[in-house]
Amino acid sequence: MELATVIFYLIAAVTVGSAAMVAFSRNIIHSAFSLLGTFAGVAAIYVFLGADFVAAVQVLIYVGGILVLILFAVMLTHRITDVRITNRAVGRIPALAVIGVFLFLLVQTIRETPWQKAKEILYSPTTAKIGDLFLGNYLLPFELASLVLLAALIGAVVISRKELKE
Amino acid sequence: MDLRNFESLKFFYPEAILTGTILLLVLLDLVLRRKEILGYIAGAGCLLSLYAAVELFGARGGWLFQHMIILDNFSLFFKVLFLLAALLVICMSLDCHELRRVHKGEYYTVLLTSTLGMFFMASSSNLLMAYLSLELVSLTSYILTGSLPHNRRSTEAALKYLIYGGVSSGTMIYGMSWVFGMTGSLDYARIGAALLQGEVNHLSLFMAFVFILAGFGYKIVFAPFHMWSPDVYQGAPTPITAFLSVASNAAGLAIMIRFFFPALSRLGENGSWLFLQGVEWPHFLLFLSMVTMTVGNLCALNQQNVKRMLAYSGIAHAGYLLMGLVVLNNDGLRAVLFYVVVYLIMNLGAFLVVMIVANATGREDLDGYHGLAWRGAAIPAVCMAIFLFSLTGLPPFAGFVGKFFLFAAVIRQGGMFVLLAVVAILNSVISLYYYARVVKTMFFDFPQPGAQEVEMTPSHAALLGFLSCLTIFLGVYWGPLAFYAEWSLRFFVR
Amino acid sequence: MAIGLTHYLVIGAILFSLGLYSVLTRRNAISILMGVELILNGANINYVAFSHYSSGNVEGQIYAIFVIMLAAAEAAIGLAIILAFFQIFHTIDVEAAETLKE
Amino acid sequence: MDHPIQTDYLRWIVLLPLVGAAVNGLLGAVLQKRIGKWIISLFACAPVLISFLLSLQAFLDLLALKPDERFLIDRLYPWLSVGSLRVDMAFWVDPLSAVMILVVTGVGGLIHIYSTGYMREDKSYWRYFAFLNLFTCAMLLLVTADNLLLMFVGWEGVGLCSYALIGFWYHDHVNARAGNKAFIVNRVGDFGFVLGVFLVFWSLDRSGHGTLVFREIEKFSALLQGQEIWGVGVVTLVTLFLFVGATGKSAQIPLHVWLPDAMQGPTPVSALIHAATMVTAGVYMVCRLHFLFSAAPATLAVIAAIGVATALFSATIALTQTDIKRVLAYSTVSQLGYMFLAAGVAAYGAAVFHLMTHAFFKACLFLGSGSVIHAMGGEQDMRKMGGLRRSLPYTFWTFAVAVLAIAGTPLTAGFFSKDEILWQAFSSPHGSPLLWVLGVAGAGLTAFYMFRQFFLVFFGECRADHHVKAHLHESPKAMTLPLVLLAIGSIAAGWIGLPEIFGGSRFAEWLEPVFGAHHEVHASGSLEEILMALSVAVAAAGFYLAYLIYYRGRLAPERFSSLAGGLFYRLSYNKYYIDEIYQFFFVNGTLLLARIGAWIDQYIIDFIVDGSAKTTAFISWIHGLFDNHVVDWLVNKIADSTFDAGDKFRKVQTGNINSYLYVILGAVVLAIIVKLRYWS
Amino acid sequence: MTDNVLTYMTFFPLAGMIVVLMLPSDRHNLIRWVSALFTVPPLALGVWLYGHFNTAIPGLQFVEKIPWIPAYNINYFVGIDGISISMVLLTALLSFLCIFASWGIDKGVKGYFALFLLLDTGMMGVFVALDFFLFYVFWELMLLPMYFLIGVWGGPRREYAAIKFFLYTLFGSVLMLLAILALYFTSEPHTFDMTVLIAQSGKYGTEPLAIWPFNQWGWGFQHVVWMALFIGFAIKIPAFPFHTWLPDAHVEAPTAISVILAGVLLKMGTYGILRVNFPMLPQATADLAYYFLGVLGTWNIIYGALCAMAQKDLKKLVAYSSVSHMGYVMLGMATFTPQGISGAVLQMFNHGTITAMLFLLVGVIYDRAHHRDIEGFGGLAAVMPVYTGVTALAFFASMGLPGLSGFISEVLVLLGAWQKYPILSILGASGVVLTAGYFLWTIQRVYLGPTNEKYKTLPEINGRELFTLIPLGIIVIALGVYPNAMLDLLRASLDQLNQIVIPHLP
Repeated sequence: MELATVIFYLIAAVTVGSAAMVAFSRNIIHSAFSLLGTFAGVAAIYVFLGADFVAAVQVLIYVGGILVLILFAVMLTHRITDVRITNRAVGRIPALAVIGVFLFLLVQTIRETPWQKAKEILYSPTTAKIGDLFLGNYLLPFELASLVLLAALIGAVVISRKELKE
Repeated sequence: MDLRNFESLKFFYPEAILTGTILLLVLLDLVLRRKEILGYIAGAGCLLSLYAAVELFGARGGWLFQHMIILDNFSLFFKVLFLLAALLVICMSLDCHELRRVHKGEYYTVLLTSTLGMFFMASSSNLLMAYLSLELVSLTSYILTGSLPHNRRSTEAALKYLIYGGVSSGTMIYGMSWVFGMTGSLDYARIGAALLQGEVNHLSLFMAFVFILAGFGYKIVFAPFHMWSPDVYQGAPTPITAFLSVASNAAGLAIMIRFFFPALSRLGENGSWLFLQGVEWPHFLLFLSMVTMTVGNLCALNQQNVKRMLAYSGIAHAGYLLMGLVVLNNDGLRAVLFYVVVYLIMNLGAFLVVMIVANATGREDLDGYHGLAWRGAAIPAVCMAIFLFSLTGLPPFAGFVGKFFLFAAVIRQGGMFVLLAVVAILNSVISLYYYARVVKTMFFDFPQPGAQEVEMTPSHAALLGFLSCLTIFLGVYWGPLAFYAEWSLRFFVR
Repeated sequence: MAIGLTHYLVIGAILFSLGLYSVLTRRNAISILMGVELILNGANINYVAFSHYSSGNVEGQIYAIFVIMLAAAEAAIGLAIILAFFQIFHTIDVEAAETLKE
Repeated sequence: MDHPIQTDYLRWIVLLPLVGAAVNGLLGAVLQKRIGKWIISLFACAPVLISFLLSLQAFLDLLALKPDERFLIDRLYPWLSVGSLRVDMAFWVDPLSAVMILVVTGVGGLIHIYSTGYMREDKSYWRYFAFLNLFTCAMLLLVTADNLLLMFVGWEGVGLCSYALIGFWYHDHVNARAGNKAFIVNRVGDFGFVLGVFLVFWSLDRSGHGTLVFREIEKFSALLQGQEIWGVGVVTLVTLFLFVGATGKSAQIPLHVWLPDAMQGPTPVSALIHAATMVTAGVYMVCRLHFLFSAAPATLAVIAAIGVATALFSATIALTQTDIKRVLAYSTVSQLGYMFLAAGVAAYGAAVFHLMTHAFFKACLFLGSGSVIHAMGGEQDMRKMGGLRRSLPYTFWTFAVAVLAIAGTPLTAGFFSKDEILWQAFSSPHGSPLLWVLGVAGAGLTAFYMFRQFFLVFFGECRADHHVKAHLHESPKAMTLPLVLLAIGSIAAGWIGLPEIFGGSRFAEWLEPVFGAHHEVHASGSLEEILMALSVAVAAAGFYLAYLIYYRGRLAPERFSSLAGGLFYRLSYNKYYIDEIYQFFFVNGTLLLARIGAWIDQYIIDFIVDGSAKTTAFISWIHGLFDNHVVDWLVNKIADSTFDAGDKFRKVQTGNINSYLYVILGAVVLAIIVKLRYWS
Repeated sequence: MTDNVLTYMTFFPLAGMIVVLMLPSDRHNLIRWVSALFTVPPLALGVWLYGHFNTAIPGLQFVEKIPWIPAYNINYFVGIDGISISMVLLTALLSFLCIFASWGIDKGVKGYFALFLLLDTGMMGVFVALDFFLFYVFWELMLLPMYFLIGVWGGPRREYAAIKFFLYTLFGSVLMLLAILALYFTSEPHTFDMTVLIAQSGKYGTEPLAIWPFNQWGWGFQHVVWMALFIGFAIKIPAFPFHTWLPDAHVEAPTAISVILAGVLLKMGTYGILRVNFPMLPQATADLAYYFLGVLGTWNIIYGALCAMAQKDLKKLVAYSSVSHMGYVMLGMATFTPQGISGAVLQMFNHGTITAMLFLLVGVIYDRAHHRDIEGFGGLAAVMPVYTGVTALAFFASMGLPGLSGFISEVLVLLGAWQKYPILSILGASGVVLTAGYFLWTIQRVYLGPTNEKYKTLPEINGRELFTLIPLGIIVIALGVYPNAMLDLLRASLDQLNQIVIPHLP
């Protein structure tokens, strides 16, 4: 077995394992920190797939942004001193059953589907290419994304701001 | 016509104007003291954009921005529709007691952003654009829903909406990723071409569609993706509920038609669409349509809250709208387009009355409507009756013509679709029951002693009058609108 | 067995399923949001993998970048809403949300 | 025959009374108050008298014609013309209807005059005469109509007036109820009548001659021969249907029950409607359509049987009745039975002859009894009368004449007509000795109960209380004059129809163009004489028995009434319980059906409809339940009980995000599975 | 003016509605008189129509046809023939009279009269429309005002009655809509024009449909469409078992509305069958008429009469009598004989006038005694003789007494029925006995007998009430004496109608 394969399985195990922790952990802090593992693992997978820029974005935004936000939210809404911070989950067995069937179906379908095959498999840096596309073909989405972020910004302000005095 | 980025700008006026207005609002919010003016500015922006959109009528259709969006009659139709909805909702918001404590600047900004997002939903020709625009609309919708500060219902609704939206869009992009994987492209046209010639695994295609449908369905509000809507509609401020129930619904339809019809099917003879082999799209939608209208109507039966009832009725109407998609032909689509316009008018009208009553009494439950007609609010009561009967589908109101087209499309197709028509009929009858219950409460029950008088502002009266006259007018003379709907079916792509 | 497209897709599917599982079982709004993030990551793996194996161009990667961006925006709004919710209800258990029902 | 003479005065015979009725009906209340009762009397009596004169004119006109051409017609306008159905508003007079209009207007006129005296005190004088005139109009319409449908108009019209006049004193529920009974029983008969009309029309229409005009039916009646429906000859069925109508109107078994109750009306009404005219409409109708009946021997047999049965049956009831008018009522039923007996043996002339003579003597009897009641201050129970011959001389003598007539005393009208019937019953091809025997027995009973009444009322000691006794007085002129005239008629009317042995019947001769040649079996004259003598003897025996019991008091009535433990007496006294049986089976049965129908309507049908509504509501409830309970229940119950046992079982509610998501995911999975299972 | 008679007749009341809406709402008398004024022109034009109607032409007259929505081949197309003229006259007359019968309304006067005038337009429109789309619009248009008129101005259970009426009728009419669409798409070119659809009647196939369970019954397109239309119309008639809305609606509705309901609205059902089912789907008509018109009609006659007999409420009794009498119309239509079908149409008119009288009369007594319990009266004849007289006239007309109009139509129906279905005719005729039974019983209980002390002082019927009754009374008598006045109008058209169906009879 090649080293790459071993590393792949390792990363896959980390990703899936920490994702499972997120899903199953009874402690929300544990969940939140496990999410870190998932995000990192996914970033590593991106590297495996030759998507260096995406991997970087993944680390920057997910790990640096979203995860911190989530942790803040957890802190703000829970007393840290509480030994066992509840992360209540209910109805696991039926959920497991449904999800199990679902996953089975997904995997079966994935295996049977003849996916499109690329002519060549590239392992070149993608940053420049992506940058070009952002200012070329994908200019509109790129600009639109800025609007989305603006809206999100305003939205976060609107929702968390105190109300107007009459 | 396939335009590059800068060339595209001259066909981009409606969006550009709207974007400009949004930015202007953000700036003016900082400067202006009298925030009421912002509403008028937003309205003016919409009007300007509307003008620009109408100016574009007759322009040769084509791809803009490197195949990102499409300019065609279909997208123009929906743009006009969204602008009308936004305009009306802005008019409603100007005098809404619920929104007194809301920061107007942000409110209108977000509202217009949402409208802009819908523009892109109707015109996107790329999976990425579709996702982006859908998310834009979703995010702004969460904000609008939760815009009432320190309001239990509003915040709760926003939270539910958020979770729902997150899951739905996640599911949708998962589905989209499969489509991407199967075709190697994000562009509708190329996806369509690839699917038509390539070896397609029916099962994975179907699964991808089902996932994508979760995203669209949650916007259109059809079963089983409908369950958020009653809670959200009830919790959101009334103008926003009106906006969501009409514009967001229409945007969902637009994106769905845009995605499934021109992209994933090809035009057959006599204006019918042939769908890809192996995806039992009609059967599936037929079933969904039946379930949706039935569930919506049955749940609406016993609602005590009028807003919630209208939410369920919205679900039922989503079911009726699906009838038009089921038959997979231009007849059906024309009916859908027609009905969307009509639905906009009557549903907005109904919510306007709900708002007027809530303004005066602070109540949204049915008991607040006791003897409305006899409490100085004869005009809102009569208008409400008109809107509700129109929603039922009674002539001479516009809702009848809309339903008529839908039925016509279905009946014409014959066969198993007749079953759908019969189910729809039974549903109409059921729906009459709960609509008539509101009418009954307004007219047949006499006000309890001490009930508040209901008054309304002249602007509301004018708006009501306009909407109800339009409802009747379109019920009697609907040729032009039908023509407009027909005209809007000229897709550029394929 | 060489590592191929299917492996990545399966990881994506597992993340997707685990995300759905969280969403289904969690009562805590933040946990549900985390579940949504898992779903998005699952989808993203698909995009990048397809970009690599199927299309041979970077469209999929761009899609993934947008997804990450939007996830951030959604997380921002989502957490703002959750905090507002917490202020009113003093919990983020979604079962506490019982104002809206028929 | 095909071109009867068109006249323009026949319509007035019918319409004049209508004018009277309209004036009195619409303006009567005002006129009576402003001007007085005399103006009402004028508007009431004058039209009828003028009608009588016009009828005489018609009679004379007929007389002036050759026997075969004796038709007058007055066509007004086409009344109903739809498809092949063409019915004119047309009146005609032929020898048969000439007799009828003379009787109706003549006897009717007398009764009008009588009524002006009898009803003088009544507050609703105008209403009485309005209906009486309306009745006259309807009756005249009935007898002069030239087609079946128009006849039916009169047929129902007389029923309506009968109803209104029976219940004239509507303040008493008994009267109102009697009116209802009469109307409804008549309706049952009419039901048969219209079916007969339909059948005859369509049977003729089949050969392209659909018509309801009498002359044309007669002309084409041969076409009906051989046609069958439901395995029965059309002619038989038509005649049976029509005869059902006749039994209703003419109070034959089994529809005879209304007539005795009809005596609740004012006595002149009983005389006019329930003795002289309306009740004979059935007989008239049978005679009018004799050509059909003659062609249906089976029907004839039925008619004869029912006629004789009715005659005998009601005579037995009359034996024990104590109400003066009730006796007469049953006697009327009985006499009508004789008429049907005659018709049933195809002796239509005899039937009409008896009809005419009966009109005289029965009207006389009724009016006489009215006079008695008037004198007794409204008392009708014969047991409280007696010895009235001194105080009411006119009444007594006229009554006596009429009693003699009805009992069949030789040389009175009743004798001739009844004898004719009995002879025909014996000798006609359709007759039989049995019919004769039964008829004679009935005649004996008739003599008995009539004399019983006669003796009870006019002889012996007065059993009334002294108040009544003090007020006993003869009736005014307006009442006695008609009595006298009718009494004369009761004798003289018979003389125009003498039996063969006394020189032959002018009457039969007159009717010959209608009924065809008198196909009488010319048995030896001596047989007729013997039979006649026998019947007289039987009548005399009846008289003698009554004389013994009620005049001489030699025999106690109890000797008869206690026979067989009083069984016969009770049966007869209680009219064989027919009313009770009908009440039980038909009236209560219908009401029961009605209640069942209403119940079904209220509960079953609405239940089904409401039920579907409820089901819808139920489904929506279930859906809510599913939403509220099942999904959450599955989630919560299973989860809480297994893993989170410490967590309290929360109250389930909607608005639960997780359960919503379950639905979505479940649906997606389901869709995929369905897809895999069915469409792969 | 004379070119657009029907348009004027139809839309005058609508103009009246707009005028009434603009009047100040507290000027009650002004509103009443204005409303009355706007019902006069239709009546006057109706009389004019009666005079100028050419009885020799079987086809349409006074036709107006203007394109409405050309893209869908929808026209404003009105006209009358022998089938509709009697209904048009009836509508004009009853609308006019009912304005006066509504004089006593004093709650929401403006709304009442405005809705009433709208109702008038709707009703008139249904009878003159020759375009199916237009027909449907008018058909439904009339529902709304009716719903409000019952629901707002009705009796104690008005809400229940109104919604029941509404739901039933809507159910039927939506089913009808499907049938209309099916016909539209079968025609070539697609059209809603009834005359064209009739001309194309041969196109509608009868080969068994592939839809379960119709293929089991061997039902074809025609039959299925026929059934859909029939149910829509049967609910209006109302035919058993769709009739239960009627007693409720009648009992709760205000007097004038009951009159309209029974007088005009019920006729729409039978009119629709004659106008649509007969000529457009002749084969299905020939196949199904016996069961769904003949047998069901007879059942209606008997069942309605039995139900009427058991009622304690005077108005309900009259309502059930309508069920019974409309049965004659159905039976008559099923016969395809000139007599039967003429009788049916005549019965429609006669029932309209007679039952209008009955409801007006019930209204009179209800206004005075404030209840309608049959057992609660007694001896009214002594207190209110004129009223009793008019009631008797109406009752006798209703029970088919010869000389009055009801007799003519019933006898024609039964006569016509005898030729085809003697048994039904016999059963139907037995309904006559039952009818007499319950009416006489009612007369006895309400008007005869000792006077009820409570009602010794009831005022006699007044001039306004008599004004509404007398024209009807005159018509009832006049048509009994000279029925050709109406039959002449119908003859040609109905004969033609029969000729369409008869060739298809088995």
